[in-house]
Amino acid sequence: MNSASSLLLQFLELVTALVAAPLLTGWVNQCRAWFGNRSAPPLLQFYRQLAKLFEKEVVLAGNASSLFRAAPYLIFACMALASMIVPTLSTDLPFGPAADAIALVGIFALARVFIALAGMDIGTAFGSLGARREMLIGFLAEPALLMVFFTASLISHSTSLSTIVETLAHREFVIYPSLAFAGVAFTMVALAENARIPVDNPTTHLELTMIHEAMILEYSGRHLALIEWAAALKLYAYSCLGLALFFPWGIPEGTGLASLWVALPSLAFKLLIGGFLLAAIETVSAKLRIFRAPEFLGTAFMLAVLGMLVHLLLEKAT
Amino acid sequence: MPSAPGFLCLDWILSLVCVWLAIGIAGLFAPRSFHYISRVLYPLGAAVGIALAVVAFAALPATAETMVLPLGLPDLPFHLRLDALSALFLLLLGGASAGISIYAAGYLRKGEGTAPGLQCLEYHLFLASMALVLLADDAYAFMVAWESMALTSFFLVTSDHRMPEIRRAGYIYLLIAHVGAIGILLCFGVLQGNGAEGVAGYTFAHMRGMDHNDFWASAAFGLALFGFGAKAGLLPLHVWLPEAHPAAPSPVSALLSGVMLKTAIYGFLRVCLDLLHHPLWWWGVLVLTLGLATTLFGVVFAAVQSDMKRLLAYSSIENIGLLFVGIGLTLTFQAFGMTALTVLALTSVLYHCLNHAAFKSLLFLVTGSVLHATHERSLGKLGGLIHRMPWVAWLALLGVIASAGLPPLNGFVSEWLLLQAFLFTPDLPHGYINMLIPVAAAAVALAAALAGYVMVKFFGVIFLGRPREEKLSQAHDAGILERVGLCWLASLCVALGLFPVFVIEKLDHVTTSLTGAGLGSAMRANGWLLLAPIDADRASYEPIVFLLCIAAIVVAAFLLVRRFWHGRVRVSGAWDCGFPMQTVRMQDTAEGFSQPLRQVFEPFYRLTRELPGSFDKKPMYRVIVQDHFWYWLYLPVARVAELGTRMVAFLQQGRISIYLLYSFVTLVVLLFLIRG
Amino acid sequence: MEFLLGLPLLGGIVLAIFGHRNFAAEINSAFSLLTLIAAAALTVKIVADGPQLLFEEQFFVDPLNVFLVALTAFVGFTTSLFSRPYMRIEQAHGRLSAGRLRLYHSMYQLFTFTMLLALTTNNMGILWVAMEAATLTTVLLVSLYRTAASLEAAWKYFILCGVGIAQALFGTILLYFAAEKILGHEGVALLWTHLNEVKGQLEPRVLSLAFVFLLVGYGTKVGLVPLHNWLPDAHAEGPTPVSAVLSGLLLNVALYAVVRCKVLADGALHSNLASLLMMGFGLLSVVVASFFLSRQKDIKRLFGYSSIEHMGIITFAFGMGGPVASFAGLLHMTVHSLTKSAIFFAVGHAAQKCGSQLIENIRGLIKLSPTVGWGLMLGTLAILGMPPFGVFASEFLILTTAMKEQPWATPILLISLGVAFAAIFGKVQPMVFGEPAAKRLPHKPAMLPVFMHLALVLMLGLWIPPYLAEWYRQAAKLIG
Amino acid sequence: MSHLPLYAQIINLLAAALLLLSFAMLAQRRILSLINLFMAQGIVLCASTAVVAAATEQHHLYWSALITLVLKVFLLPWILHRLIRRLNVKWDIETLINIPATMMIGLMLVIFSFNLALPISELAGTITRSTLGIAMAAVMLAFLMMITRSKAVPQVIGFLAMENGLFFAATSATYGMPMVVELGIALDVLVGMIILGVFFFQIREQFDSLDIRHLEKLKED
Repeated sequence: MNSASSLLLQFLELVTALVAAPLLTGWVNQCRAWFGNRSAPPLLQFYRQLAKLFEKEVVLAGNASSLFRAAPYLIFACMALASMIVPTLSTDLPFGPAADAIALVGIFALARVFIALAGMDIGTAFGSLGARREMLIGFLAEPALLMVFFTASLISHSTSLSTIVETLAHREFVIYPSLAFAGVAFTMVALAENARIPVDNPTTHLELTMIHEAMILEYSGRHLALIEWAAALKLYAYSCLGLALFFPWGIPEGTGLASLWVALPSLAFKLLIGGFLLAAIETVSAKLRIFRAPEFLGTAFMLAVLGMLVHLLLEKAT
Repeated sequence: MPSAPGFLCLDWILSLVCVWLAIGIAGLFAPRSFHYISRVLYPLGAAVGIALAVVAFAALPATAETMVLPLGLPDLPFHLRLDALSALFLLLLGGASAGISIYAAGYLRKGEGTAPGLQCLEYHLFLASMALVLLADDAYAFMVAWESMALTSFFLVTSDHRMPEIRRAGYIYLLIAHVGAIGILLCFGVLQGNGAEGVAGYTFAHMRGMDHNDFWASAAFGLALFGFGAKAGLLPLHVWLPEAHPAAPSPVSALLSGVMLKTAIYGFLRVCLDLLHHPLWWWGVLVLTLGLATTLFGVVFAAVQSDMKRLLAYSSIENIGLLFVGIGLTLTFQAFGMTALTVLALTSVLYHCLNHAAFKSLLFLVTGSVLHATHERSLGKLGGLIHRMPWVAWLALLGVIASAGLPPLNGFVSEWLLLQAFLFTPDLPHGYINMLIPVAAAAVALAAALAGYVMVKFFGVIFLGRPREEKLSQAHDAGILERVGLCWLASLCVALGLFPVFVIEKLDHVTTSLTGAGLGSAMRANGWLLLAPIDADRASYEPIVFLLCIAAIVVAAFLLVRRFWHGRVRVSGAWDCGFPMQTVRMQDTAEGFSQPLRQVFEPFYRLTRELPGSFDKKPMYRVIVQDHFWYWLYLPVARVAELGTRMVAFLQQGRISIYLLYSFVTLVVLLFLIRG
Repeated sequence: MEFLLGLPLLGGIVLAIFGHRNFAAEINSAFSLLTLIAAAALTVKIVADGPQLLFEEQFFVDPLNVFLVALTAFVGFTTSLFSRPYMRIEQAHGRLSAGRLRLYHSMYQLFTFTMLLALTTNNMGILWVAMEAATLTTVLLVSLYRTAASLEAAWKYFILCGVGIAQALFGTILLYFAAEKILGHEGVALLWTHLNEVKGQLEPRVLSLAFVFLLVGYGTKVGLVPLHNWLPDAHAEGPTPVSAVLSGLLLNVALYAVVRCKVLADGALHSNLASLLMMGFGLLSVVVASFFLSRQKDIKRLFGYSSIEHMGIITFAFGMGGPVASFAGLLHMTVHSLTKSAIFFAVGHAAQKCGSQLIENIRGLIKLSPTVGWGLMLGTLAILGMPPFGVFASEFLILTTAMKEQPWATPILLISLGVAFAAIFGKVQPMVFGEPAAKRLPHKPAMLPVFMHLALVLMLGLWIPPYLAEWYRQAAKLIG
Repeated sequence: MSHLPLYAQIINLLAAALLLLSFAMLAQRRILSLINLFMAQGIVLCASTAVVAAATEQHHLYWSALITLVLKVFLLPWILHRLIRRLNVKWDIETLINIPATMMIGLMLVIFSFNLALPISELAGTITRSTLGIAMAAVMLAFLMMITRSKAVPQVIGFLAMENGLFFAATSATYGMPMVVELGIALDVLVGMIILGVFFFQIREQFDSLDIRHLEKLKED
């Protein structure tokens, strides 16, 4: 725990995440609307939604257990922590060492387990269906993500995100073919994990298609708000992660608040591009049947492992 | 021999073991008096367990102590030795058994299976023999303790011997255990080497001194792998495990899975790292691959079980696989003389031993409570128990998180260490292994993720949702003694999860004694909070900070929501997309929940589906998942043996002339042979 | 010494007269007890002041045979204790008449006498005579029930063992033929002690021939495959006490004879022919017997085959030779005869309780009578080489030594031990556990001998008294 | 041969006779004549023992000759005769292997045992060295006979014939065993014979025949 400034930076990261996550989601939705040339919802739509949900009272199913009520807070906390750890504004974060890449995967897994349990808690057909599918996606996405991290950390001989970013961003520029594989794999995982087409469709309540929605059907009011916010945070965290791994330039090394003047704009810019691309992918691809999803993620898994092999094969010298 | 004056740790431990024996025998005096046994003897045993743990903990840093008992063979009395490794596993035994015994005290019911007194005897003999296995310092003492362990546990497993399938389970268990034991015995026969002077060559001290050429060393290694693998449930010798664990009473299953499997790990470590000094690199690779196969097999099968104890048994197989993966890495690293990594891998193995002992015993005890509350073992008939038995449910949740390998509990730490060990392999001077390792790492990651799936199924189907049967509504929570036992194990899970640095510092004594180096020195530099095996900016993990962050955010979020908005709640029926009629039958059963996995991993299983016809009056859907190994390995072996018996039967045709002919021919042939 | 041989002989005669009275069983036990005391006295004497020759060298007692004498007397005594209630019940069930009982008692004593004679004599010829006499007495015992099956068994037993023993006689003649050139054809040429002194000069050719004949001859009585065919029948069809002494004692005595001959052969041949032959026979017996086990339907037959298996193990051990292996062999002899006789006691009671000795008719003994059930279970586990019983100790030594000296043999042993375990345990477990098949019969079993034996075996597994160990060591030294 | 002393020649002659008798028994079908052949063997045995005794002033051999005479010439044949009269089994039609084949095997056995015994008898200290081979041959032939016969009585006779061979080896090859041994042997043979006699009746009343092919119940199915 070095200086007050880095603590401040850490706090800033959290705040940025909390603020920017809904914006990002909003931006993605806007882009999707443009692609499907519909009239886009305003950028701040997500904030309004949250506010409304917080206002509403919670309608709780009769046999909901306390786990059901605790889950939203936990999930929200996990996602917030995740977006705190990912280096966006600076690389030396006091809480950085608390969790390295592997632990980060752990955080996501923790959140997933809790949301799945919450989905099963009420005991409706949809809830358990969603939980089942979510775990199915998870058990394939998780190792793939881990493999992506492994590739990166093989390059930088470290699993701590800050070090990875420093290695990639601030050493002399080297082209890593393995990272290309890893990047593709990561994108696929990110799509799956954030309940995006082609794996899931956040905007429908069709029994056949829903995964994430099916689990949170029973949530309402502030609980639902927290979960939605957590989902947005997750998207944000993943995006930042991708940026940090594959486009780390512009994340300053030093502490010093001065560096923020570089960091914030570059982050915003990269997020805009990222969101746009995400929307583009979603538009051009079609929703998969649920049992195609394993194949999709299996491909991602394979690509990630290939990435590692490629690294061991080609880049051993580096 | 340490010349420390007075009462050594070894003496303490020995006397504690004797107390266990005494308790067991005391059980025989009043075999039917229920209160005497459940309220006096078992708690006493638990106290002994704690004492054992304390002494072993004190013995960890001490130098090795040895002792010779006036028992055993004439030239080969029982040698005992207490070094760091055995101290660690004794600590494990004591800690786990304390919780299990106190739970058993509450768990015991009248009129189940064998007389409680007899069961008490077997139980404590089992504990004592495990302790002796860990202390033994010569082949004979080890084998005696080892087989007594198998025997007592067999009687415990079959304590409800009226059911044929339980007898069958016990039979398979004892058979495989015995064959494995013969393997171990032959392994010692090899280790003792040729220079041995008579019986005195069977002491471990002598074996340590021996130096074998590659062939004999590999033979010993192979036999050890066979023998200890059979006990640990390594593929393809795992079949007894999913049979025996469900058959046993829950505390016994907890002991079997939590502690006894670890004795196999202990033996394997003892032989490979202590008695055999120079592992060959391919040993490591072999163990690694077997471990991976076991891990994947175990978890994939665990996912489709619909009997909660079988599910846990398969998950034990998975964890054993992980342990062997770690051992494989250790051996490989040691073969290439990379000490730092050897230590890392070994630490992860030892750590995971402790973790698995804690959370798996906890989960098995939980199934015990559920069993008593509902008399139901099939997941498909449970559900919604979190309302009826909150204590068990919340403690079970801890165990589930731990065993799913999620932060911040203990399962995650060892998994994290293992993955770290994988990450540093590229420095290996061997190309193929380098290529193999990523795949292995991927498989481990996959297994870990699947474990999450399994655990969600376990917890969700048992405790969440709505009760699938009417009778569940009068389920009752665990009694006070049971709660104490569960809490003890759960707190172990939490402690192991939150203070890894402290634990690893203790593990150092073991790693130093086995490989001559430790992690702790490097880590103590970074302070108590930070777990950084190599150095802080290579990899680090701070469970406490992690937990505090999450807690802080949760609290903050809660308070803020309350502060700015409100906490109003209206209770009503479930919405469920406005779906009109909802029955409890519409929830996922165990089979339903694992259906995606059955599709993904179809080739792994031997599936037999019974689908309803179109016009069934009462349609019935059943799917039976079986193990290929029965049909690929065991039944063929049985068939071969059967063939052999049929062949020898020709010798005994009952005709006396033929018999005379036999002896005549024998005589002539022998005469012919010696003519030369 | 005189008492040792005189008492059972006297007992035989006495019981031939009073054997049908209902106090005959007590007389029987009393004589056995006296014999045991005499044996103990002799043992003490030998342990105190070394080997000795008696009656102008006709008798020779050294550690090797004195421990067998003690064992024989002990098991003989416990068996007589067991047979007292057992035979009463048999009589009550009308399977035996008083006359038969008389025959049984007197033959039992005579049988003990012949065995003790065979053990203590110094004269190879007398040894042969005693073995033959033992055969004759046991033939009568096996055919005691006079059922078709028992007659057939006795007939086979008689013919096969008679022929085998005849081979042994030819071997003895050859031995004499070789020895008389050195020792002259006075009586001494057949005295083992003298032969042992001059064994170096005996003509190897003749000795090898002689050893083959002796091995085939006495091996038939040991029950080595492929000369074993009489054994399961005789064990299954005789009365249970007889089965107990047959596999507990007679086999040991026959093996003792083989070992004595092996000592001479080794001395004369300067080659490991004898060892090879014995190891070969031993392994063959172990393998074949263990594969036979899983086909058995009759419980006594099952354990008969298990006796063959164990005799094979012991023969293998003696074949390997060396201090450790011979030590283990002797130890295994002891524990095997103790355990196996204990098992037969338990089996006898079980069969009486369920009124059948077919395995599928015996179920849930632990409910019918816990002592019998546990006795059978523990005995079985002991005989299967489960520690902490003594059988494990000897098997441990034998296997590890084999791993060291004859590694090629260990896979065979591993497989056969596994098969044997699977077979026997798979058959005994449902007999002991599970739901009882028959209703319990009134009479209470005499389990004292069973648990006495098992306790001894247990002790030998955990702690061998030093003098006993010393004694084994001397004997092992004699065998070499 | 010529320079051999007379009694040696006699003994060889008797040995040859013994072998011949064994062959005859092997070939013989009728039980009665089997018994007679057995008696003849006894006579030969007794004679040879006496000759050996006379040749080498070993007086205990006279005793054994006497025992042989009593036991094998009078007692056992008498018992056997009584038995078969009581059990009226006269015929023993079928053998398991037909006679000529048996003879061929027997011939091979004789050759085998001869060149087995040849090197040994070289170093025998006795004058009648060559008889050892014949004794062994006789034993083998008796063994073969026991194998081939399917009725109880001939089997027993084969058993006794084997005993004869052994006895012959004992006396003529090695000038007889010590007296006590021979007494023991004789006693055993006698007792065994009596027990067998008892057996015959019981087997008879159990299976109402002495065909030992009824005795094949106990086996592994």
